[in-house]
Amino acid sequence: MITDSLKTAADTLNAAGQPAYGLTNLINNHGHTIALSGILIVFLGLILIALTISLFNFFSSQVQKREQKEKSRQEEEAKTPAFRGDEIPTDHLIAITAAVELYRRLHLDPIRTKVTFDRGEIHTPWKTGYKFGQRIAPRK
Amino acid sequence: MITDSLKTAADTLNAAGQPAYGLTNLINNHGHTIALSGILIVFLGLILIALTISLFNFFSSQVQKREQKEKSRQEEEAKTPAFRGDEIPTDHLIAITAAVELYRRLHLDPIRTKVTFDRGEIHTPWKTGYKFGQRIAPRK
Amino acid sequence: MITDSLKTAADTLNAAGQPAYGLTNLINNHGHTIALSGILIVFLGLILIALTISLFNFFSSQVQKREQKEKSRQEEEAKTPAFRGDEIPTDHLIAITAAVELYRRLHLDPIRTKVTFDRGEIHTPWKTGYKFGQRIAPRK
Amino acid sequence: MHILEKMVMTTGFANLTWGSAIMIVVGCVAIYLAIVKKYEPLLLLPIGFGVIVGNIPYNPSLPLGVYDTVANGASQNSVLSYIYWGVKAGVLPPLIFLGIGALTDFSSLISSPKSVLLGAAAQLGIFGTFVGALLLGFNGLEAASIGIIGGADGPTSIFLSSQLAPHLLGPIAIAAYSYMALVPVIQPPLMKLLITEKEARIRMKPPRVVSKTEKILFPIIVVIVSSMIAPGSLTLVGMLMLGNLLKESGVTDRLARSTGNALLDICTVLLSFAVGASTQASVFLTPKALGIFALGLFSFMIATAGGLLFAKFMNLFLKEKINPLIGAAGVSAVPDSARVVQHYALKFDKDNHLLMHAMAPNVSGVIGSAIAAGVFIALFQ
Amino acid sequence: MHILEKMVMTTGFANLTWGSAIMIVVGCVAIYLAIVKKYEPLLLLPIGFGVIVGNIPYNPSLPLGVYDTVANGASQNSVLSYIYWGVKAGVLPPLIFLGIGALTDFSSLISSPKSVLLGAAAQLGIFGTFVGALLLGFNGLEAASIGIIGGADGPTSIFLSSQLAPHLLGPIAIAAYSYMALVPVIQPPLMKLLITEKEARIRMKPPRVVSKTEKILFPIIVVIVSSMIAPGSLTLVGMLMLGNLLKESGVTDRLARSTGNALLDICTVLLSFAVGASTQASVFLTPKALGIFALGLFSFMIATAGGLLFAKFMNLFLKEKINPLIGAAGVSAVPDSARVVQHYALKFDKDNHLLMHAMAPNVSGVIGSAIAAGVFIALFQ
Amino acid sequence: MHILEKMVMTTGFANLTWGSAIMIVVGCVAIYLAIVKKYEPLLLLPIGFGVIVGNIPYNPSLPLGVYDTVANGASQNSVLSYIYWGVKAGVLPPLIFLGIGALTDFSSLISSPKSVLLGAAAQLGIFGTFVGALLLGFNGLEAASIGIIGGADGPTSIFLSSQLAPHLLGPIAIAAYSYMALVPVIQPPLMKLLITEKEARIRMKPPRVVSKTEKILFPIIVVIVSSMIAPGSLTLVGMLMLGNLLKESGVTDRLARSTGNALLDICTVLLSFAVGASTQASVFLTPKALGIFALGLFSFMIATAGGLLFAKFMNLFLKEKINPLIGAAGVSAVPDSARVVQHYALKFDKDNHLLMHAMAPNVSGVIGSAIAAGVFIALFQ
Ligand code: NA
Ligand code: NA
Ligand code: NA
Repeated sequence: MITDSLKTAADTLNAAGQPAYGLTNLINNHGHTIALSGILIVFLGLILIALTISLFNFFSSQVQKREQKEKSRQEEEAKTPAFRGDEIPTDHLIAITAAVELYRRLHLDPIRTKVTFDRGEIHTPWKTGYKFGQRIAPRK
Repeated sequence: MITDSLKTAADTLNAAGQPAYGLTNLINNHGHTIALSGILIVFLGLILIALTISLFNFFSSQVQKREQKEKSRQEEEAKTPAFRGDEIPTDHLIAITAAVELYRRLHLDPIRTKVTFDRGEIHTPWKTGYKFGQRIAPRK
Repeated sequence: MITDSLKTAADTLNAAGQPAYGLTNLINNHGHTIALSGILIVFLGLILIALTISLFNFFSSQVQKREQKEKSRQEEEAKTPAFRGDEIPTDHLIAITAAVELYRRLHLDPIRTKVTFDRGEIHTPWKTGYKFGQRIAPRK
Repeated sequence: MHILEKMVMTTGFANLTWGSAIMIVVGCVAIYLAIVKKYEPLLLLPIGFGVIVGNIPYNPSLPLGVYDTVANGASQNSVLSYIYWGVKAGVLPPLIFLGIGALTDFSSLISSPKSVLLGAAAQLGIFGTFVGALLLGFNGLEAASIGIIGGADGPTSIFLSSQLAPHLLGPIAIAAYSYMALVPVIQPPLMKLLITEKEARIRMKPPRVVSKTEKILFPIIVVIVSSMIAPGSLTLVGMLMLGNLLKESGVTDRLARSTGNALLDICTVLLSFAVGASTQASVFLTPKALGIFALGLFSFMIATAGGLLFAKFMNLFLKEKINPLIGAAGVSAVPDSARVVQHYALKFDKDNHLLMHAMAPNVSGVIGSAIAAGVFIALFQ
Repeated sequence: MHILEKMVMTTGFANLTWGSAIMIVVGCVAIYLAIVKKYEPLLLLPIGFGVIVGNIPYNPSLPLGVYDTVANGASQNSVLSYIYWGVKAGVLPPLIFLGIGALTDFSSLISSPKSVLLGAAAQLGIFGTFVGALLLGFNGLEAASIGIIGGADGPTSIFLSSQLAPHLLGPIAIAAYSYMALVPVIQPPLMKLLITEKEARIRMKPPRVVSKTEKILFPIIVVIVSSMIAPGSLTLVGMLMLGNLLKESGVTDRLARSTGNALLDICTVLLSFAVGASTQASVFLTPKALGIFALGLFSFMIATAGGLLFAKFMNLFLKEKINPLIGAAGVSAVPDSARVVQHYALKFDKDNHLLMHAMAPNVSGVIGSAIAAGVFIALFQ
Repeated sequence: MHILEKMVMTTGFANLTWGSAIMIVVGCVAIYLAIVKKYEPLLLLPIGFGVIVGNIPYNPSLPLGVYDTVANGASQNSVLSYIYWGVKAGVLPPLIFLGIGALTDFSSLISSPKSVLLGAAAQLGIFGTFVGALLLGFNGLEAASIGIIGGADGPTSIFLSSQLAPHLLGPIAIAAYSYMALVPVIQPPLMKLLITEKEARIRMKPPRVVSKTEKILFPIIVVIVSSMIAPGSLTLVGMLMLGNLLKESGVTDRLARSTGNALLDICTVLLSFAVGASTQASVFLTPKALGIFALGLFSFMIATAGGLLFAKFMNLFLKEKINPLIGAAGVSAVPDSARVVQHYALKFDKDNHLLMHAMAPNVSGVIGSAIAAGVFIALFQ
């Protein structure tokens, strides 16, 4: 990176190991050049990533909009169940779903499922999960 | 394995490293002998395993038959419970059993239990488990 | 440890490697001295640990007594719930709690909770847990 | 601006060769197959990602790739080279077998001793390909490593190659896993060719229930027998059966669980990733690799045909006929080839479930391949 | 009694130096902060305990500490030296990144490309401190390792130091983790100084939902782009993105779970403990360490200021203003600095939840620091 | 037919010696005891299987066994030798202690400081046997490694032997684990001999509840005290207490869980299996091994007697008498010897539950043995 000559220069200096400080040390070690090029490379890398994201954001957004429309239609239909049996308390339901989900995860590995709790009004402890970089649903 | 002399021969040839192909290479490397002996050894090993299995299959089958008879008698007795309380929905029962089982597995390691679901008519997701070499109960 | 001179002596003897046995070997290897000093060091270490424990036991016991008094008061208050809804079978409750607890442990790591079952009269398998050095509640 | 200009010249973009570009695309294809087609995703996904990482161009003076080890200075070894060491030294495959053993149920095999032989017959693929590779001009060590592709067991292939022909490890591993993923494509035509409809309709009796004692004795007997016959198989069969004993004993559940989950998963990720990263274009895109891929396909086809034909041959002597389709499951590729058998049989009789019966030759093929590997190790190492 | 007397003279109590005593107290303080203040307990607790263990005085002829390795005899190597090897050889940090990748959700970043740049701006802390360290008289390798403290990523700091300046690894790691724990103390004053109340009240649109395809493509693209630009970042970014792909692919859940739990936890314990144990008073209590701690604080401050000011600068050109507070999250210290932003913003508008928006520069800063580390590795190794 | 004939001559069956045959039977017996008698199954089962694997006869030119390492070529090292390295280098036992620490509850010990001394008294077994081994003609290093069997802690025994007398590691480990499994057979006769019925009926007050703060301070204090007194115990006690602190701190639950499960289990399997595989007949079936087994039994008996008699001795000075039976639990063998005490006491008074009280000397014995090991390490290494 940067230049092979720079590298050689740096190596030579390190080998010589003359203890120095202040501007002399900075210049001897090409500190200003390295710092400048370094931050430029970091920006370059992240700008490229940002551009790529923007690009496929653009393409996917259209696809997603269509999908979401269809989904919301389907969900509305699904919201009116054909048959409503006995009322089961929400807490029981959540516990049972969690148990089943856990059982599957521990024993039936290859099948992938995901439990999602609809956000309701009740504040239950299951909604407090927090992990690195986890999304939180936006406030309505 | 095979012969020490063969090994020495093979080693010598590899060392010489004369690039060859076709039948010459095959014969120089004793390919036909090795392939033949190899498949024979594989068969020999697996035949021995098959024989051992047959042997202890034979002995255990008798023992097992007796045990199964006793078991089925006991199970029939167990199937008429002395007392039938409130009906608990099957789904709840399974969920609760799974939860308890999981709790035990995670916290009470040394005690060994096994949850088995009787095969009923309802198709629940818990019956779809599949792992390497797992048995599936035979169709009645 | 012990003495550097002892160590040197022991090393020399080991190096010489003259096979011996009986009292000669014992004395040549300073066995009696080592055994005596060894057990003394072990006692010294554990006595120091015992003393430290006694010390902070003493201090903490007072603090703890106070805390326990307050706790028991609070617990009594908590034992009369403001509102009693439908009776949920204890077994269901335990299963649900276990399920929730498991869900939290697996998914919501940073939050620390602990499920404790009050000791009741029913003998359920959940109370049989046993692990290295685990406490068992004293018989009343 | 002079420095910036030079800087740009030294980035990976500037050093990119056609070879690396092709390999990066190959890696992306592997990831695509893993995610969209669900072809052995636990292996193909980390392999594919490894292929991408292993083919990022970089200045050769940097210690980054799996081959960047310099004997005389640990600080010159790349991190990837340490992970790859686990592959090259042959440590990871046996640990993976330990975990697989802790997940495998051998009861279908124990209940049908006859099927064991089908797992032996499918090893014809190994030795047939060994001969084929010699004919194509590979040396003995290379031919053995290529032949083992027909064993259709990833860890066995990688273990043998690491011991005999480490320079071919990349292509052999990739070929083995690719064809294992393609079993549903390779096997049905051969079934159609070799098995009549009447045979495909043969129904088999449900296997008997196997007692716990038998399940416990099985791993102990297998390790003794197979390593007595072929001591070279000791490492692989020993670890596989240790894992299985941990599972079946009923007193070491927590050990079986940890080896069958955490250990298996971690070793799988590291092995697959390192194998993928070892496919640097310069060592991978060679005529030899092409030959390996051709021989690998040949290997799978011989193995399948061997299993099918041997099953037909056995039927000549058996009163209670077996369905010869299950011979195809002898190639291993657990559990894919057993599933292929199940699906194929259902086409002719939608109530003829062969899955359970096919699991017997399926796991027997794993033991057979390990014995075959043992033969080669004893001979060549 | 003569021997007993001598015995007492050789115990640790007799050999205790002021330095070790101070370091043992430091270890206890770290444990206190971890448990009572809950400052990064997963790291500070094992580090603190390691500091205690590493500073127990013992006869130097015993092989007990992390530095007790003698090349010509494995039996002379201490157990701690083997664990420390995982740090020194740079193996543990990438494995930790693998696990972190399997737990990280990049969707906030994917949904807001603009925020990526804030993660770049905060890397000013790294290069500013690099210059500062050179001014204070450190050599280039040391200065680079010190500068990386400003990246606020433990594994990255440890990885770079282990490669470039292993003799400073202890103080650099301790400084990095200490300041990461102190982010809630360091950042708010700078926010107050640089951000007006009006700016702090800016609300941002909720980010859009990110599709599974995007989440799968993201790690692949990031590893290619960042390692093309800075090949030295291949190891760290590669492992991070492998973990993330395992998580997002949806077909390798069990691999993601094992790497994100067992592997991550075990490596974290071993790394933190070994780093703690490497802080033996004789190598830690030096003027250099003091300089490193001063420069580390400086580094975090520059990084924070860099992020905040760049966000303000971006607002000059943006129609839809971003809240410049989220620039502070670019320093990484995942997820602490994002939480600091959230809390700070709530003081001005109790309904302005920035957490999600701050996660984007937060994780982008991780990638940025890894690229910066790659630049230094390419340059100095 | 000539080649086939030769082939048969080179199989393991032809090379089988009486020694290997006996050892394979021994391995099967160990597995039987583990599964049917449930004697320490987590250790005896993999050890037994390892004994079988380690005694399969094979051509000595093959690198298969734990001892097959050739310094000048990694490709000549067997996979088992890499696993065995973890034992020989002393790395696995401390990692196991880390996991055990994460599972151990020291509150019974914290609540009864007096019981700590019983754990010290039982270490008489170690030093008594050390003297006995010297009398039988073993050298100092060997005698120390044999003496530690009386500590009744597998990892401690293996750790010390690996450091001082690696050539005796196999027999010492097997002896240690065998007698630990036989504690329910060894201890009751000694209890009958030394404890009167009146003493056996003594009831003890239920221990007080221990606060979280005390549980957190305990591991820190123990590591400082014990390693100050005997620096050689630093590695074992340090790891044990690190694990315990992870568990008790309340802020590092995920670390405690992973070290107490995945890490502990994986290390246990690998250590036990490798130790078993190291008992090749040629190095195991020697007169020395016989002597070790005799001394091992002697060791357990002295340790038990030491604990019991010291408890009686303490009662001379105590107002509130302790039940001297709990002295027997000082040998460690956690938690078996504590259970033996509980069962024995119940014979005389079916409501006198001593388990909890016996746990205190039980875990104290672990620390005591580690200190004793530290003394030997400091002296001999
Ligand atoms: Na196979
Ligand atoms: Na960063
Ligand atoms: Na002990």
